[in-house]
Amino acid sequence: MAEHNGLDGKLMSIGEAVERFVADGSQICVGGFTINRNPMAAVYEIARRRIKDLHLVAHSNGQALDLLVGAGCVRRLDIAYGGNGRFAPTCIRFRKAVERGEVLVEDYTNNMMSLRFLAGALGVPFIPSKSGLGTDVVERSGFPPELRGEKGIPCEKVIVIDDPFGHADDEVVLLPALTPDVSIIHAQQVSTDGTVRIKGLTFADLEQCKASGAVIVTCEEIVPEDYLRLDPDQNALPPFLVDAVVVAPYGAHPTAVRYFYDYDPVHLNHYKAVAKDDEQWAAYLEEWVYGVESWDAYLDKIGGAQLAHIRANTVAGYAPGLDRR
Amino acid sequence: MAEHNGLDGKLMSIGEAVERFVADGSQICVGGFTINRNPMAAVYEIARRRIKDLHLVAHSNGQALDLLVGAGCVRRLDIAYGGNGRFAPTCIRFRKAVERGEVLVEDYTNNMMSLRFLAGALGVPFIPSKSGLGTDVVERSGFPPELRGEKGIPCEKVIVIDDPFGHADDEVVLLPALTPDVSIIHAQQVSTDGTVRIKGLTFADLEQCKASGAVIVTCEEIVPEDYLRLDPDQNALPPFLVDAVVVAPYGAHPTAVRYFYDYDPVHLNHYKAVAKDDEQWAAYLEEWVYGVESWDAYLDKIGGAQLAHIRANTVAGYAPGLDRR
Amino acid sequence: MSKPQKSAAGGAAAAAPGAAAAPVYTPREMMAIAAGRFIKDGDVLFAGTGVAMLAATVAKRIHAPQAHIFFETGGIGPRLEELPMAVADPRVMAFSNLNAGLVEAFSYVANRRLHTIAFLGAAQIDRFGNMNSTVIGDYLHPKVRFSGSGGACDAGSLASGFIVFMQHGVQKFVEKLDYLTTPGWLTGGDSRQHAGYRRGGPIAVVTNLCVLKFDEVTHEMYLAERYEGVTPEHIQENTGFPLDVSRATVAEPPDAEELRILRDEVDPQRLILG
Amino acid sequence: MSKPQKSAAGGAAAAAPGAAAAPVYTPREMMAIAAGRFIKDGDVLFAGTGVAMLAATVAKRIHAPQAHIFFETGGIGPRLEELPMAVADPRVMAFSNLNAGLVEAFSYVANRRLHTIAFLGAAQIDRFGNMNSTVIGDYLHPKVRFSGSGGACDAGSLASGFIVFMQHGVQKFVEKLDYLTTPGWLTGGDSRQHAGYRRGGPIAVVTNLCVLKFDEVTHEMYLAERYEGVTPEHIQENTGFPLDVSRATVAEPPDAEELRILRDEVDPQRLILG
Repeated sequence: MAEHNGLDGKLMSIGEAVERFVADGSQICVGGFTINRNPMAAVYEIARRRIKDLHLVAHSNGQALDLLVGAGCVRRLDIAYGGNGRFAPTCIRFRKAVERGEVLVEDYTNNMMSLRFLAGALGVPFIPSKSGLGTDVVERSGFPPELRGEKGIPCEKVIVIDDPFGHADDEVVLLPALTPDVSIIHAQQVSTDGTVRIKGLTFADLEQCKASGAVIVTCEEIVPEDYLRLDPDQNALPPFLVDAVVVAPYGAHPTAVRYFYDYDPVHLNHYKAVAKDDEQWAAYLEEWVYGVESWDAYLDKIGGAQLAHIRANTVAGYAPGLDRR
Repeated sequence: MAEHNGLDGKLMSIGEAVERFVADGSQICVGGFTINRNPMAAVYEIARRRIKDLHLVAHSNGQALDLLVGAGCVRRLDIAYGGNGRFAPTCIRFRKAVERGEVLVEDYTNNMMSLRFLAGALGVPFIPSKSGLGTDVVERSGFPPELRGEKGIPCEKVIVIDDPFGHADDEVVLLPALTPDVSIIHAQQVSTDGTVRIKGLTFADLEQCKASGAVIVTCEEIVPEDYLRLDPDQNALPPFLVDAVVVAPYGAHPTAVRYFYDYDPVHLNHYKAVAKDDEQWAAYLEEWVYGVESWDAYLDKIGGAQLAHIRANTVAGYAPGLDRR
Repeated sequence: MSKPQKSAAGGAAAAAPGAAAAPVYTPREMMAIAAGRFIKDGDVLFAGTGVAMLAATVAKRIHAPQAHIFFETGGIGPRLEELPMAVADPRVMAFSNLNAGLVEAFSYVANRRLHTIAFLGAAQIDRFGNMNSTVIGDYLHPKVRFSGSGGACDAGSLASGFIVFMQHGVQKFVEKLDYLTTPGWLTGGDSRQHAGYRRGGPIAVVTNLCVLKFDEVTHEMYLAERYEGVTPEHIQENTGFPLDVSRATVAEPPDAEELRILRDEVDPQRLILG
Repeated sequence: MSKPQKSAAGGAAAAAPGAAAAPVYTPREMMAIAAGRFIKDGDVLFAGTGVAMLAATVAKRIHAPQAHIFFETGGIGPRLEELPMAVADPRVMAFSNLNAGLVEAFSYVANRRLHTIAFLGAAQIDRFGNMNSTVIGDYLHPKVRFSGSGGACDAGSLASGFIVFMQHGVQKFVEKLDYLTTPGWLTGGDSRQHAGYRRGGPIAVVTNLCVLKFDEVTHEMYLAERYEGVTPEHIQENTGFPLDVSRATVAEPPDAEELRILRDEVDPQRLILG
């Protein structure tokens, strides 16, 4: 089989990738979880382009979620958790936006959202779950009835049925599949033929990509096809599921990427401080989003020393001893 | 966290493992697929002990399936495929047993069987599929009605419903979950704390183990806990899902184990030849099953030279140039 | 790194010295130790961040070495040489048994073979251990929005049982939840089973004042152990529904070894101990 | 390694020399080449063992370099430096794009974004391309038992389309299947869509005599291409139902380059070519 450059037509800048695959009103999902492997270079680009009315479908994509909501890009949200671990028990701009009625929220759980992505990946219209029976997660919907039937919004939030294989008291929650327009994930490596390798937890990234109509992968580095083919057990996505590949070193900052860098407590704490105040938040967006021309410029603003501090130890995969308070 | 020997009480001989976890009438499943990573040391042990009336639930576990059926251990069979690739388009003893009415067969498909294991692993009673609509796989059942309701046999083979989230012509096949009594798999490595590593395709091994009431893992070798913890992305099962660990070098012979050995065309062709004739088959069982005291004795009968021929090349993971006709 | 200066006595806000006996410890330390005592060897522990992580780690180092800690993100059995700041912290993927994803992690929560115990927190809890971590006020026009379920509803639904951490107060222990995020014993009695659950339910609520359990028949919350120096009256005053305090004993305080492990080995940076 | 000695002409049993033009080739070689021609660049190919593997590999080396081959076992995009003897052969996991499992592999078959083409065989096929690979005779008391579906029913249900390999004969091309394992066009017309399928269906049947396709409206099988030297009458005689032969052309025979790649690069051991 001849070697061929499988990245032909796929390798592009983050601007081009967002331009081509993310539009006002798109239903999108992002990879990662709270402070890990969020595709932040793509998220900042979406915010910079002031894309709006997104329907973000998320489990717990904390930092990406909060920036997209805080920048006013999101109108609808299927979500399990709007938090960022110890850095923000509730994501701050998310909280304000919901309290102000700026976003419509449909609450699910992490298991439900990952199963909804799985159903989309399997090509089935729904998937059963035993979570949430008798709770308001199942009983109450945040989306108004008039949205039902619109693209990307199921006719019911969930449907509770009696298990047709079971007995009395065997209720099951049916969760509607998710099939977003586009998934954006950040990976450690993409090969020259478009295969994706993720190290560490994959969260629901793989289910998301398989369920989506298009996939953008930002990555720390491009590596030779032969290198990833030497240990195919470690690879996460095949070339035929990847539409755009973007080289974005530190592209998940301020969230962590195993074996490359830890999360950045300095920036996360700064973010937390300014997010609490509307004026300071507007200034943050000017300074870090609209006023930054490129991801390189963003990294220059973070500064070399801080990137050195958070660099991952080769064996541990994070930055041992990093001051995380 | 103190180091502790997590294999205490789990490390045992194949005889002990089978004695403890496999009984007449058990519902069991085996790992691997056709000519790869079938847990043959365990299968020969089950045959040797003349365990009977097993309900084997399988996707395409060719070699293990055929030996268990051929040795008269199996009474009921949920199955997708009774074949062994180019070595046996239809498994020979399986074919004879079905034609003679010695086993009851419920036909599913590979996707259905792997999804049924997945449902069992997820802890949900069923899972939907778009496979098989309008086919006899969905329309016809091989199990008689009087078996319905017995342990391990669902009240219906499948149930076809209209997608409650969908429109007209949105039929969906609901597949009942599988929760076997025991799964037996063969892995390359188990660590001293009971973590399992599988190299190469995992088939449905992981879903099977998560769905089962007990798990036996036979393995090529035991390795230090610290070794498997250095790259946890490559590990397949956590210690808390493993009940018995058996060291069985070449324990999948005559099927292949990536990075250890290829399948054995000599033995598979011999098997194919003798399986066609009832007398020769009886002689095979005497010679290779009942007349063999231990797995070591089995390997001696195969012979050192043949094991050398099938040894896997370090890079390719199989035996390049092996005469496979 | 600040030294602990107050005993467990006196509740969340007050620091009234009530316990005469050494060693001195904070309410948060008492909570971690009290919760850790519920963990049995061999348990499979679904941990979040915060005090839950301390409880699980201390228990594993003291009396439950064969307990397994895992995270909803898919980190299974990490060494935790440093404390994670979130369940997706790269520290939950380092030197672990295996690294997986959410679907797999929740399959372990639900696994019928495993005794899975979850640690959860919430904004509100009711007398049957149902919890709210979604909103205060009207759901469609909330006064306060919280994070939402995350995996809490799932763990409450699927695990063998769960243990709750709460700061005591009438805003938190309420007669009626504003939103039922995580199923406890629902309306008590057999209602959880009739709703379709196969197992699980809250085992205990560990607060800065006391440990609460649930009656085996009615599944109503009652006071099981009050920390030394804390009165039943003080606990009732901080609880928004009537509490049976008749069965209460005084909790065993942390011993020196428990405190040493907690402070020196588990959280030397005092990331969670504060 | 035996040299090919007969042309494609004359059907499965006979080896009557009918084709005058060089190069000489076997029916099996013609089948592999004819099927490979249906593959478009960028297709995602669900391959079994046997002739399907040859067709896919030849196509990829000749006109569809960006086609991706994968196996139901989870081997995605292997280099295939040696031919696998089964879909679980360790050769499908060597130097692949990635190694997964069955659940993942079938999710690729079903993926709405991908143009997935499956290669299937069977014991029986009917005029609508439905197939039987389960039993001959009564299902509950079969005269002959075959392997069963494997992934065939799934590929027939979920893929964008499928191509069938068959040896021609009245026992195989039948009026009524003994068991419907794999859905083709069901009862023709729109019946496949009404049954709940979103896409897919048989594209062509490649036999040792000819290539058959399906009418776009009725979805009935018709003779599209007969191999050189094979008469329509011979094909009809070997088909158990009436066949529209009015649209038939003569198939382009394999050229020297196609045969060279097939014989020297793809199957030098003649494991499948025989």
